[in-house]
Amino acid sequence: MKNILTVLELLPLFGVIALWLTPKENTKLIKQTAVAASLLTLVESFIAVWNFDIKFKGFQLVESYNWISAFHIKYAVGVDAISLTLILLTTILVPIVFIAGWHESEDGRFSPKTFYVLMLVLETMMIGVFAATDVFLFYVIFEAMLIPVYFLIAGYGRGERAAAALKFLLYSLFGGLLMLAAVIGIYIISTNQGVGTFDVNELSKLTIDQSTQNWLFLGFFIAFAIKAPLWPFHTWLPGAAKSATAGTSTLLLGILDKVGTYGMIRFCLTLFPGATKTFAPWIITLAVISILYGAILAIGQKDINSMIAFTSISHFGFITLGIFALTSQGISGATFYMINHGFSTAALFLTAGWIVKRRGSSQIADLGGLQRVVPVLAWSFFIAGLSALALPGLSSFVSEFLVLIGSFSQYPVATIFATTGIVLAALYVLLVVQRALHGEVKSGNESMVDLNLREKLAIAPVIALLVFLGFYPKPVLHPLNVATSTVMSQIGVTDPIAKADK
Amino acid sequence: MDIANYLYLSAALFTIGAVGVIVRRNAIVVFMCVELMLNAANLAFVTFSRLNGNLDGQVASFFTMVVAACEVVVGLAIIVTIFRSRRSASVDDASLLKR
Amino acid sequence: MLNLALQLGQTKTPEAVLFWILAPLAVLAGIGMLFAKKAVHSALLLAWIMITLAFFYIAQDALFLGIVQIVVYTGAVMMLFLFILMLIGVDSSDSLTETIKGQRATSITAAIGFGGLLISLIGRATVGHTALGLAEYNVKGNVQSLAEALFTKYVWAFEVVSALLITAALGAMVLAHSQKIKSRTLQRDLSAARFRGPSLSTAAGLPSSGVYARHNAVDVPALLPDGTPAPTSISATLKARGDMLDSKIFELEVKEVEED
Amino acid sequence: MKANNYLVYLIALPLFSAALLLLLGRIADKWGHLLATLVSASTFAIGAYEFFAMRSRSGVDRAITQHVIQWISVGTLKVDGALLLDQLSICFVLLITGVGTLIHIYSISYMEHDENRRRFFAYLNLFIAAMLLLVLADSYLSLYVGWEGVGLASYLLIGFWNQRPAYATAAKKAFVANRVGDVGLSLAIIIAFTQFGTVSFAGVKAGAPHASSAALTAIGAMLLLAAAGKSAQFPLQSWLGDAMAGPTPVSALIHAATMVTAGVYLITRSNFIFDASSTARLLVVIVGAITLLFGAIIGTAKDDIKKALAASTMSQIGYMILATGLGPIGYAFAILHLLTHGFFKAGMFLGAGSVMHGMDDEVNMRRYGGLAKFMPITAITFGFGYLAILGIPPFAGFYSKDKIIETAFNAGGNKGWILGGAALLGAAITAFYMTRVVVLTFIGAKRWDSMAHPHESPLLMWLPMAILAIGSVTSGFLLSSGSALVHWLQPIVNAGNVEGGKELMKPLTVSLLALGVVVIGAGAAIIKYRTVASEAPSNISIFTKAARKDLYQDSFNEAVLMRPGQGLTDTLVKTDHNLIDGAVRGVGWTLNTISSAARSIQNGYVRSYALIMVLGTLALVATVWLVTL
Amino acid sequence: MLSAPHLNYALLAPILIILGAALLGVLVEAFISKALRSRLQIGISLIAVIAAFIQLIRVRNLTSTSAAVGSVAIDGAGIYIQLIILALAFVGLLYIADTDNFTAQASAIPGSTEEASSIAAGSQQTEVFPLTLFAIAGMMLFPIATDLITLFVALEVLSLPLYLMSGLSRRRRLLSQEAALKYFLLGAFSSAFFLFGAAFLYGYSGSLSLNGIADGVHSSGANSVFLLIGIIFLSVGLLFKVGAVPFHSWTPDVYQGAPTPITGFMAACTKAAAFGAMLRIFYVGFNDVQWDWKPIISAIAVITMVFGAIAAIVQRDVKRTLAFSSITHAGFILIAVVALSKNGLAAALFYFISYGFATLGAFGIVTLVRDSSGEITDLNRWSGLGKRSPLVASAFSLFMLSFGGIPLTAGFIGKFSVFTASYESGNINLVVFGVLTSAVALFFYLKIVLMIFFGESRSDTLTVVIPSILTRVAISICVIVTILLGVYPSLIFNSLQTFATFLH
Repeated sequence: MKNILTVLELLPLFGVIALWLTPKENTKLIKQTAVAASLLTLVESFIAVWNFDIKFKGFQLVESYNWISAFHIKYAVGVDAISLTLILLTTILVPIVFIAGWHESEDGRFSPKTFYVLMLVLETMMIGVFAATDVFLFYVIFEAMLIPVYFLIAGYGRGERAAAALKFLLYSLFGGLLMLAAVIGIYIISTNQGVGTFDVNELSKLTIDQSTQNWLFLGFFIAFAIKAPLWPFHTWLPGAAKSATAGTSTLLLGILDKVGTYGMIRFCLTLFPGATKTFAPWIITLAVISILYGAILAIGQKDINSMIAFTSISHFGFITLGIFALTSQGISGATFYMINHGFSTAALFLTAGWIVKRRGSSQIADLGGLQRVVPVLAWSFFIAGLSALALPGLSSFVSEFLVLIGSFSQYPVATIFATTGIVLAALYVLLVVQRALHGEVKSGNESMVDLNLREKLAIAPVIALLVFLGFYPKPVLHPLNVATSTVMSQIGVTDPIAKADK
Repeated sequence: MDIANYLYLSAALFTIGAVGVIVRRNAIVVFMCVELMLNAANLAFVTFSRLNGNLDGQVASFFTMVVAACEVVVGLAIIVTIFRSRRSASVDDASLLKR
Repeated sequence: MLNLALQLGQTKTPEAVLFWILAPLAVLAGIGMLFAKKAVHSALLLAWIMITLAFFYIAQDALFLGIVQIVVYTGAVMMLFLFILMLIGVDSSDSLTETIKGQRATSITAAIGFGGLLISLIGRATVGHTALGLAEYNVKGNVQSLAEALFTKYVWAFEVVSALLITAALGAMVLAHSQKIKSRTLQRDLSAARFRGPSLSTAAGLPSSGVYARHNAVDVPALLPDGTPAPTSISATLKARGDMLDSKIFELEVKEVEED
Repeated sequence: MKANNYLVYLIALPLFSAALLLLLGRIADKWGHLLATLVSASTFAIGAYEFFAMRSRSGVDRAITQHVIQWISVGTLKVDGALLLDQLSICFVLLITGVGTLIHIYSISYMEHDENRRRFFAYLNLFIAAMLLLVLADSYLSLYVGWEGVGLASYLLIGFWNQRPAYATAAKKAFVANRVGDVGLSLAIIIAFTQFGTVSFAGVKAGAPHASSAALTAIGAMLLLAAAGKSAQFPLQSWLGDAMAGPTPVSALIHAATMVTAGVYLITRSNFIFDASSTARLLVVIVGAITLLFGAIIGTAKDDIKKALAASTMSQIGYMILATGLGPIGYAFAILHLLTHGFFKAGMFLGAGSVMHGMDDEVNMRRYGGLAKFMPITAITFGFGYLAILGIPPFAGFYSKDKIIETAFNAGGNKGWILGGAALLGAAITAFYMTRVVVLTFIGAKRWDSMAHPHESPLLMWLPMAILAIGSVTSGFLLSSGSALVHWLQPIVNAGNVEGGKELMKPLTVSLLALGVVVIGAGAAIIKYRTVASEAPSNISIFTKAARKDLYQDSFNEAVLMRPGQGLTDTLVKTDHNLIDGAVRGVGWTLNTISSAARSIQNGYVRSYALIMVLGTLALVATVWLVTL
Repeated sequence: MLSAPHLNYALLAPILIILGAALLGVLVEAFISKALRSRLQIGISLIAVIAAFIQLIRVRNLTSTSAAVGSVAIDGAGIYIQLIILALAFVGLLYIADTDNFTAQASAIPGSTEEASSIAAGSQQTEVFPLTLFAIAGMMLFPIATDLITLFVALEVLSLPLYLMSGLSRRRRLLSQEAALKYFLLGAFSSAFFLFGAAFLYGYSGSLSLNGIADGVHSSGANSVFLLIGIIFLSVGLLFKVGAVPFHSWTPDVYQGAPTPITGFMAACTKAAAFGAMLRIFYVGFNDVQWDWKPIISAIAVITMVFGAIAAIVQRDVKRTLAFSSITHAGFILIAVVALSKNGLAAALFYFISYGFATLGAFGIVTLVRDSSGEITDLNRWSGLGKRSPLVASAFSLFMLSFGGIPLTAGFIGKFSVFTASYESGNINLVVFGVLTSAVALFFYLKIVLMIFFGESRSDTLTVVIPSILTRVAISICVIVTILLGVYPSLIFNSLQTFATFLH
């Protein structure tokens, strides 16, 4: 197959067409169609993995067609291990979200059909954004992606969903606009240097003077920092997470926000190595602040969803820390962290979503004693929590530790601060576990029902993956190493040598 | 006397016209002030025509007159319409559209 | 200013005299326009300025324009203005008190600044050559030369102006002309209607003002055969103006006639 | 090295069993405990097999490794999922699986009436697996997995009855305190990697001589922090007392015999680090000495039998930590004390459990009294443990504790006097509070109310107690006869190569001295607690008050960590809302305000509009005017 | 004896076709019975626009500076702008064809019995069609005119009909007439500025043609005071037409008061025409004095963008909001003007299309949302529209997103190309301002989307009328163009690359 990635992008869209043909009233058929489409996409993504050569450095499965030739813009896609794993994360999580949130689509402002259309369109875009090797294409999807999410939050969420969605959108678009300026800037530079291209590989070969690099870097970085989100650009996240449905939150934090950190590696690092080195200490500082700040605020949250959101801010701090440590452990760890965080956040949001749905309140104070009432659900939430606190044996530990180990040699003090974050992580997870799952069964919780088979089926693969990758991360980590070494050589950095060896 | 004086006169009349537009309230007077501005421009054209030694300025001036005539027709028609519906030709009374 | 003057060249003395007499008057007239309470006065002042300008045109070798200025501008356009002024009430006078907050102060400042800067700027200009004059062009005659330019170089604009004229005409029609909605009612229809009406009291038609009354002035209502006044006999315009006498005083004293 | 071995099953079996029991749910209720016990026993069997296999080998061949999976490999960081069984770890394997199996058996009966017994056994199996991974790991990172695994198991077991808020809190407290230690472990590993480029024990050991002393001290200090967290050492000791919220078998297994000793294991395992850094060693002995006194003092004031024992555990581990800081020979003695302590303390805890079992879960010793009559077996087994911990010859404690006191004195100089003195004082206090426990519980007048019907525990409960009692009696002698353990461990800790410092006192003197203080302590307790009120007296000395309050450790934590932490959290939450998000909202507000102002410009008057145009033009003209100046 | 001037009618044919159709329309008004007029007028207008379009396509590759004796320049950009104007005008005409939006009797006093009876009799003011055609002709001429006289005439030809048509609304006629008055007075005012500027340009260079002015810059030994005065005053006239701050103030009032189809037509086509002329004047006439005017226009561009975006935030009327939006977009196009490069020109041309169709679409939808008294323009009452009519709401949101420059809409490509051109020409500051303004602008576009879809629906009399077939076609065209050009802008850009040049 020649156009694996394009087919992969199009499959969800075929699902959209199929949905379009489905009668609006037949909710069940609509759901089945959507699940089928997402599963088909999953299969196709495995085909992509099958055709992927782990040892090959650079982009694979590439396709390139002229798109807007006036600006040398191409529809160019291709994957390396980083993007492929993120695509895989996407294709795995989408069906899970569908199955887990079987009824999410029903009490929205729009019809269930619209929900699945938006979701599938979002899937296409998420695949596309990771597959894009043309900066313009990336940007286009990066921005366009926000629209379906906006409607998903505002159309199907809870509480002050509209305001939250607007805030999310404005924040992201603001960042995106800054990035647009930078995208244009780098294109102009390429034009001036006689190339005139948006191709990432070509662009990374440009020679850009330091001050220009700095500005362009900032343009990209702020967009990604808002997306990721990094302190102090984070305030959109808790609201969005609080308002969105569990499935939307899962995709939003699990995948969409990864575009931010993914973009940092793919664009900030490779396009502007000089600026990266200039700004790295500052960004590391922000990352550490994010880690601690996110964790402390997570402790202080009263709403379970915004608590999860703040934990994510903390985790994104770790990812950023790893990326800008500019060591192979740091970057590999960060990329692996992205995958793990995707799964662990998914688990957290989905389980929290079930809890909230059953209880009718997302206030932690309203919960309590769930362990007795709904043991399976409680366990799922607990394991998800353990994954969030990076318990060794779960995959997030591997990545978190890699990040710390990778950053210590460059930024020991920052790393020490970051490491204290693991205590805070224990606190925020266990506090909510204690309040929600343990203790007396609070009134209002007595009649909650435990997970049904469908829900169990949805959460099982996530937990299985978390455990499996914790003990055997090699299938993911090994390809990522190859990609990491490519990135490192593009920036021109090498790992520090152990001191005692000298 | 030098020709520049005509330009000063033109500028002065133009300014007076502009001020008239700003301070007068009767729509017709306002419009007359616009006509004054056009005339000021015409004077500049004619002066420049003489200065530059070609007739283009005069031609322009001529066209201005024609155009102004058309404008007057349309403008007065509009003013009359307004007057008929509001019994007032004050431009200040026509201030429903705001903010 | 000096610089510009040197380069622009000097004009002949008579022109200077003309200028220094008329130009201040024109400016004064302009300022007068700003302060005239009645629109008509403004219009007349404007007409005066236009005529002044016509003189200047002629003085500057623009004979044709000077004539056109008087004929078209002053003659036609200004008359149109006056006509409309008549239409909407020639007596109406503007109050000159300013109602918009800050408008006047700002306006005056802006005007002084604007005019001052403009004049100061013009004073700084250099032209790079002396005034060339139009003698060469006007050899054939000013009108002929203009015509030549008009029908060769600017013929396209000239053609397009026709569109403008049509637009103007069309516009005036749209805004002023009432389309007939029903077919016009003829005399015949009117009298038919009178007789077919519910009462025959109006069948004979309305009397003119003053009929049978003690006065035959237009503001005196006619008296009906029974001696009561007929208010409908007065022009509606007078009624609207309130220029109608009370019809009561014209009523006949009806005496009781005893019947045998 | 031998290729075919069964190390992986040691971990896999209990792990699998735990997973199975948890996943199957209620289906496994009927036989879950049996499976778990069976699995535990089989791990003991494997351990025993491996032990004998090891004994049959000699020299460097004794240590074996098993490579299981390639775990993490990024850049120069290569960590294999490999297991290492050497002389040190086999001790732990046997202790863990042995005591573990006994406690499984005990629990079958002890937990009989708990509807979640299956889950309890699953946790126990999980613990066994994690603990074995901890001791079998061949690198610090793998050890970390087990390290946190036991933490998790401990958390789950402490919070086994988590419907009780206090218990849930206790579980959380334990985990968080452990996590603080984990920061140390993390940093130690990270520093080690930056220094040596590897995190395997062998690699670090090989690199240690070349590393800078600052780095080694840092690693050592961080490892100590880790050990302090896990082993409830000062200043992270406060969780252990609360951890008694868990079912008593758990206290016996995890919070007495095995998990809490992991810190001792870690330091011993890292002997090459501590050997190379005297500063790190100094820190270790300070922590050990403080904790042993600290725990002992707390123990004197506790009325809750389990808490008294927990304080004792803390104190005893203090001894071990102290020993590990005393140089090569100390490691062996620390392990020796660890093993003997494993027997007698587990036995005593089970005894306490038995008492509680018979007394309807009453834990207040002031409501006991004279129980020896009603539960003779318990009394006897507990008595053996008591004698062992007091260090009465020939009970196990005598062999191990005396060695430590002796070694402490042998540290030389003032250090020797201080440490030795502390250890001796600790012994005296230990005698006091243990005697107190025994007197309050088994001797004297009965103080329980009429509702209680004390009775002896069933076979499945007393059998393990009995076995452990036997261990309490014999283990010391067996392990130390001919310095068996010291020699056994010699390849790991280099114990034989280094001679201790100048002896301050002859061993016999120390032993006599120790016996003397023990007698004094015990005598004092007997005199003081001949009669005792069933309610704790309130007119007590400030020292007692302090001891009852755990020497204000919780108050200290609350004042120094928790309150400021909560304050910080609240402040940050407010800051986030008001300042950061406020700034964002402020932008919106500003825009709105400007917008409203802009809107008012649009006042509807055409003259104003014209004025604006004129002003605009004026600005342009002014610009030109200025430009052409 | 003069030789007859050679006008090259083939090249002027598109304009002549429109003018001819306009004349025909006037004749129709005079001689055809009322019943037939409306349909006939629609037919004539549409056919004329199509015919002119076709004729333009036929001559698209021709260039000439001598057509109309040098009064106009037939070049790629000129033809392109004309094509754009015709395309936009076509859509505009489809709205105007719904004569229900226009007063039955313009001369009747609002609220009078005469008006009522006109409405009852089904009268229509079908003069809008010839007026529209005249305006279109003026718009087509404006950007290709090369001398100041033709420019001025064209300016008036396009303006006068618009002044008139602004006052022809069927409902809220007082407002409509007021709009006409304001538009007219301010328009005439700005014309005076334009003319005054033209005089000084002539004074500086001795020529009225753009090329002559450009040559004057080279040859004249004088200082440039006259030139600068000329540029400034001429710009004021042009900036007024495009609605740039501070010459914008008519925009909201007129947009609000005028009949919505006219507003749409005016917003889309006038902007293209005026900017087309502006581009030509600055690119051809003032190219060599760019360092004098670039800072000024840049400043105005920034002020325009920022003011438009900020002022729009608190607007409560949808038409006013769109007016401020158009001001903001004028600022963006000004950035392209300042770029002063082929790419800038291409970007501007593309922007005309993307903005024009979105604007037309948006105003088209405004015509559909009504209650018994006519269009509802109060945004608060649009709240919850999405529930009532998801299709209409979606389309409107699409246009808002396109205005906001969300990728995959034409608006984004427009912004992108403008920014690119600006960046390329070194005006990075403008790009930064543009980007920041876009963010502010997004604020209110998205608020509208939010309100439409997620606002509380008020159970009042709001209805979405079933659009007439022509309106439906028009809105569909706008939607399709907005999406198509967003997804595959090469459709336009490929041709722009060959066409975006001005003849000098």
